[in-house]
Amino acid sequence: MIRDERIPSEELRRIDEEIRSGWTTGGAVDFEEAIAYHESLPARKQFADVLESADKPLLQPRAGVPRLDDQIELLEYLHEEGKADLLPTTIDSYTRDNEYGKAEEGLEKARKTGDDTLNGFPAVNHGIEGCRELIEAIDAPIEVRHGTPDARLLAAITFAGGFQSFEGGPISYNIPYTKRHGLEETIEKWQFVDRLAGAYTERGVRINREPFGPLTGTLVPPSIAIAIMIVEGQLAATQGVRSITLGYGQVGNVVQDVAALNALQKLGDEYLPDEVCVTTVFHEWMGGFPPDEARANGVIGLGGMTAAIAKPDKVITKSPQEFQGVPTKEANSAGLRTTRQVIDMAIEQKIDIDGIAEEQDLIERETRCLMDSIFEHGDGDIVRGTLEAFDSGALDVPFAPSDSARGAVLPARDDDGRVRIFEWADLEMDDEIKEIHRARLSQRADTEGRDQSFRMVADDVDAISDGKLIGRPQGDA
Amino acid sequence: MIRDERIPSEELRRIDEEIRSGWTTGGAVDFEEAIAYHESLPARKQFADVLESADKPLLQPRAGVPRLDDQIELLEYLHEEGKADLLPTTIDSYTRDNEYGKAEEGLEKARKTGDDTLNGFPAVNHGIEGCRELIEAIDAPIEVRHGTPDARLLAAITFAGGFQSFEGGPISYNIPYTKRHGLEETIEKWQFVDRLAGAYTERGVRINREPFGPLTGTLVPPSIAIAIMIVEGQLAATQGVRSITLGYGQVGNVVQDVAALNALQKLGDEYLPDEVCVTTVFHEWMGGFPPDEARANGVIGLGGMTAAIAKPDKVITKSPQEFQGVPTKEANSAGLRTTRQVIDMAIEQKIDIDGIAEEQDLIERETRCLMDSIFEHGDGDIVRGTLEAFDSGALDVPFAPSDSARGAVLPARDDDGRVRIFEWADLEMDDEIKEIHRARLSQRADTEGRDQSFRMVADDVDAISDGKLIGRPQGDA
Amino acid sequence: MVVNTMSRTVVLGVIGSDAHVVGITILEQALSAAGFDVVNLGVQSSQKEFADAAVEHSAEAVLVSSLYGHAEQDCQGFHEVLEEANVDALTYIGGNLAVGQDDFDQTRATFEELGFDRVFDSETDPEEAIAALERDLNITTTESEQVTVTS
Amino acid sequence: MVVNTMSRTVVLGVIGSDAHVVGITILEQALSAAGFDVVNLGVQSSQKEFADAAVEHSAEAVLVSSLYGHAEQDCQGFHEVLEEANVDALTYIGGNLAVGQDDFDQTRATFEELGFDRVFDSETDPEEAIAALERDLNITTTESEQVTVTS
Repeated sequence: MIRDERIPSEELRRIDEEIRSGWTTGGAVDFEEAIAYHESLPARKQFADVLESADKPLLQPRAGVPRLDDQIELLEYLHEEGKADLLPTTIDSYTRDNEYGKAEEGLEKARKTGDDTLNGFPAVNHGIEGCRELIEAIDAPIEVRHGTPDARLLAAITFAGGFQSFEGGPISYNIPYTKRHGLEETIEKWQFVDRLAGAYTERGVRINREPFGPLTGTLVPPSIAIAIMIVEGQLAATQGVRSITLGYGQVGNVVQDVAALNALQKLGDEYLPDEVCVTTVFHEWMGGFPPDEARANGVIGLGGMTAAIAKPDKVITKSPQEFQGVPTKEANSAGLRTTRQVIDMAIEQKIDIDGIAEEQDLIERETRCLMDSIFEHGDGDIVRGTLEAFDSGALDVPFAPSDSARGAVLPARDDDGRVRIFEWADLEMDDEIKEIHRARLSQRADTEGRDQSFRMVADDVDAISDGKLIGRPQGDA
Repeated sequence: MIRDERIPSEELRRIDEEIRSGWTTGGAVDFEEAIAYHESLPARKQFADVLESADKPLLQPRAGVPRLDDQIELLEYLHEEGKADLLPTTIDSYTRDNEYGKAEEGLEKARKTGDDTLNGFPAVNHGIEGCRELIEAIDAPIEVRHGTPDARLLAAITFAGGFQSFEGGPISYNIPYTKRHGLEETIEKWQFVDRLAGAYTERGVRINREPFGPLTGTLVPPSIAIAIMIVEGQLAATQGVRSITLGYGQVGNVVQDVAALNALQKLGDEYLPDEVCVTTVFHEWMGGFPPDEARANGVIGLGGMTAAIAKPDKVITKSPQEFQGVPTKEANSAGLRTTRQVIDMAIEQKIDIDGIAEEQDLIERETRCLMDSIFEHGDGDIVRGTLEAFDSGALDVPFAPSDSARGAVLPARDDDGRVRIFEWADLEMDDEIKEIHRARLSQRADTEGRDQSFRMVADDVDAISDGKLIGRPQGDA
Repeated sequence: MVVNTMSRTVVLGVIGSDAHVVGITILEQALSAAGFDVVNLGVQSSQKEFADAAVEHSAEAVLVSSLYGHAEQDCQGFHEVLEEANVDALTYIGGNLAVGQDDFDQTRATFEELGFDRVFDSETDPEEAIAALERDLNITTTESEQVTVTS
Repeated sequence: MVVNTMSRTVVLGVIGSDAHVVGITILEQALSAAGFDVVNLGVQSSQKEFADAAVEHSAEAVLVSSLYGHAEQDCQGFHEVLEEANVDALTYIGGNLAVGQDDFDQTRATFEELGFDRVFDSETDPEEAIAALERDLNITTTESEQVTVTS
């Protein structure tokens, strides 16, 4: 069974060579040359430095198209018209499934026809040269965003290609994304990704790593998300990563969101080794959006307001066209500018809301319960503990499609709109905390004059796209 | 000199007859028949009842076009697509200048060509029949909004035409709108309007009156706005009005805006007679908007958030096209829906921000200083006091184009973005309060490393349209 | 909550490569609460997995969910697979069954032709599907009268 | 703050039916701070009011503001009115001088042709106008060198 131990150098080299033989572009990677390339990049393209030294939240959209020239044009637009501080390159689905051959076909078709035959940028196929052309064309740092369970070749090529930030992790890019990838398998593969980032870091090129905080994007209780962020942060730290951005997806209750971001930063600093610089990223609402751009702008506005109060290091923005899928570049840029306006108007205001400390305390207690359980399950080893805890259901993620998580925990909003746990299943938690959740949900049930039931869960899932935060029973029910 | 005294019945009749002879449509007014008409309207069109019994903020846009059929179509759209709870009918500029002949020409041209040759709905020209056709077509209460110094004929016709809410007042529709109308003159004319509303009220048809709170719309310190709202509320109450909606325009600092709305309701209840039902209306940001719909949506989002926390009885919404002037009906409706989404997501959350009570206390103290000064200036008579206080500069409105106000007071934002007074001129205020403002502005000056000066005022006026709340010096200054 | 005296087994799952889990999670809860024994296959389930589970658990109904727009393709030959396995269960399908669908009657006809007994759109409440199931399985409940069935 | 030893008088106002008061309020403050004696006519001022004030106060400059897009119409014959009143002062105009203007050079030419010495757009800082005024009136200040003049 694998453990939370650093991959030895020779093992790193062995896997690296094996991995790079998986596609033709892998051969061009030369670590020493790549280090020199990163060193040649100007300060404003050094991702970790730019992010960590910012004095207010930096904004980053999502964006990826198959062709290099189109991707350059898209990112230039988002940088210039959307005023994005940090840029993304979202990878296509074939690459996420390691189907580089199919990605190649799609890319060739895109080059011939001009159509977007892939839903992202196939960085492995573009190879180091393509990646570097993109890095050089855009006057800002760029992160690789994907959703790939086995991202080893993608990491090898994009790191050498000049990208200095890489989203994902063994849990956060497994549990919400795929059904059958085993957790042990993805942990092993991400240990390599982190170890490779660590190898660059050792040489002074700090590759920023960003576990994917929103997980299933559907009413994830903050403590579950934070515990998984700490686990993935720890795994990355063990492999030598020193710049880690822990993520969190907005739930829509301002107090809970601010408390959660505070707790994320505090517990991240506490649990992760001192030599790691921990930053946070706030994802604007990842659940269902209203099928109406005007209402969607309201959701984005609430996200901007929350960011202005919580002041995370980075905000990933949504667009008013979220409902219909991939936004036009104009809509993507509009989401950035709406968020920017709200943040810039509100961030200099002192907005201290009552109850944030109490909510933060609750989130921290819950997270510590989960972390204690993980350490116990693993006899002190976080990798073993994570595997065993997911296996026993002591650790779980609601609405997880993966066979690696029970997906038996069910959340529901309380009367204030905070996400509580309605069905605990086997999640490890102090009885006192369970009682707090139960009392809060019971208060809501009283307000609504109905029993606590899965109906609340169902109603809450659709509430924001229907125009409300809490899924109250409708008048005609 | 006029005083705050109820116009006797015979005087009311005399003026009414004189006024109604000013345009052909005036002859059709029959008070008894009008009372019967109002009584025949369904409960959902009774403005005061709908507003006063609502359990959350009602939304109302601005809208007015010259032709009746177009106005019906526009309001139907805003009601159905924008989900406006209350609807407006904005009157054209000729009518505001009592130029009914020119309005008639414009209306005829509009009917012939289909062009919008007037910037609003000429209700006097449409007459009672036209007004009633509109009232009957729209399944919601409708308010008359205008900006008319002498609105006597407009009131006579729209009241008889079935409208049950009428914006404006002798100060709030004078000081910000015109240069040369004397305040004594407009007070006298609005005493008639209020007395007429009072006559309907006496018969059980409560005409809602709404003083225009935003005044010049440009960084108006809350206490100045609230004092003027109280004066206009008192003048209306004296004439028999029993449903009064006091207004306030967003300044953009959440704590100050919530505190101001709280103070407005509290002082309104306190200063106005018990028999008056006092409600409040919050105007989304009335200053300059960003020349960018996406950023404008951010401004609207902050307005919605503020409304969700302060919970006024009504919110007047802005549209993302505010910068370019009159919005399309789609943009107008979008502003409503964005506001609605933010309010509906946030209003059930308990968001108690620190410092609101202190700020409210300061606003109340300032307002009481101004009210005391008005009563002193008038030897207890609020009309005389208002006239004398404006004359002496003890009462003043910043950026007032009117000759009736000094316009010598200058506001600037403090380091938190709250509107303070930088130049007091002769405004009546306790020294202790002046010292508080001075200290807050001095703190800002320290932060910015520059002296307190009119530059702050100038920078603040443009700040929100430039994307910030506070007009900080630019890096290259 | 409707509790039945006799327990009936239903198989539930998302067909094809679709990974939308929220709908079946809630449906599973609703079915359990209504007294059914639920075998939840989860997302990305193949035709064969549905058939095997139906045989193994002697299911009386097979409920198929699809939200990513490729249901028609994923369900081609599904009823033949069930027949070969000698599955004699009711079959329901629900979700976003066609990309950019405007006319649900058309969509319903398509899936009825494929062999499904009932076809639901994505707006359908769990209660509605359960009420239909109870009727089709001749389950009498005290409360089923209260549920409006529009299928 | 720039303080001049000699005091010069300028007349300031918004011409026509325009009621935009914010700009001239701030400009008045800036001019006072820079040491000018300012006669502020306020909004909605007529050509004659400008001329009368200039005569009465022996103004060295007349500063006209217009923000509602009808400046060209409002300023027709303005310099003739000034001339008839024997006003020999500098004349500046600034603001949104044309509706939907795209080409400010064109707008500037129009107003220079009408007789204005300088024409500013609505983005002009008060400092910029004041620096130009000081140069045109040959006022030497210690700080005027620091101000960038782009007119």
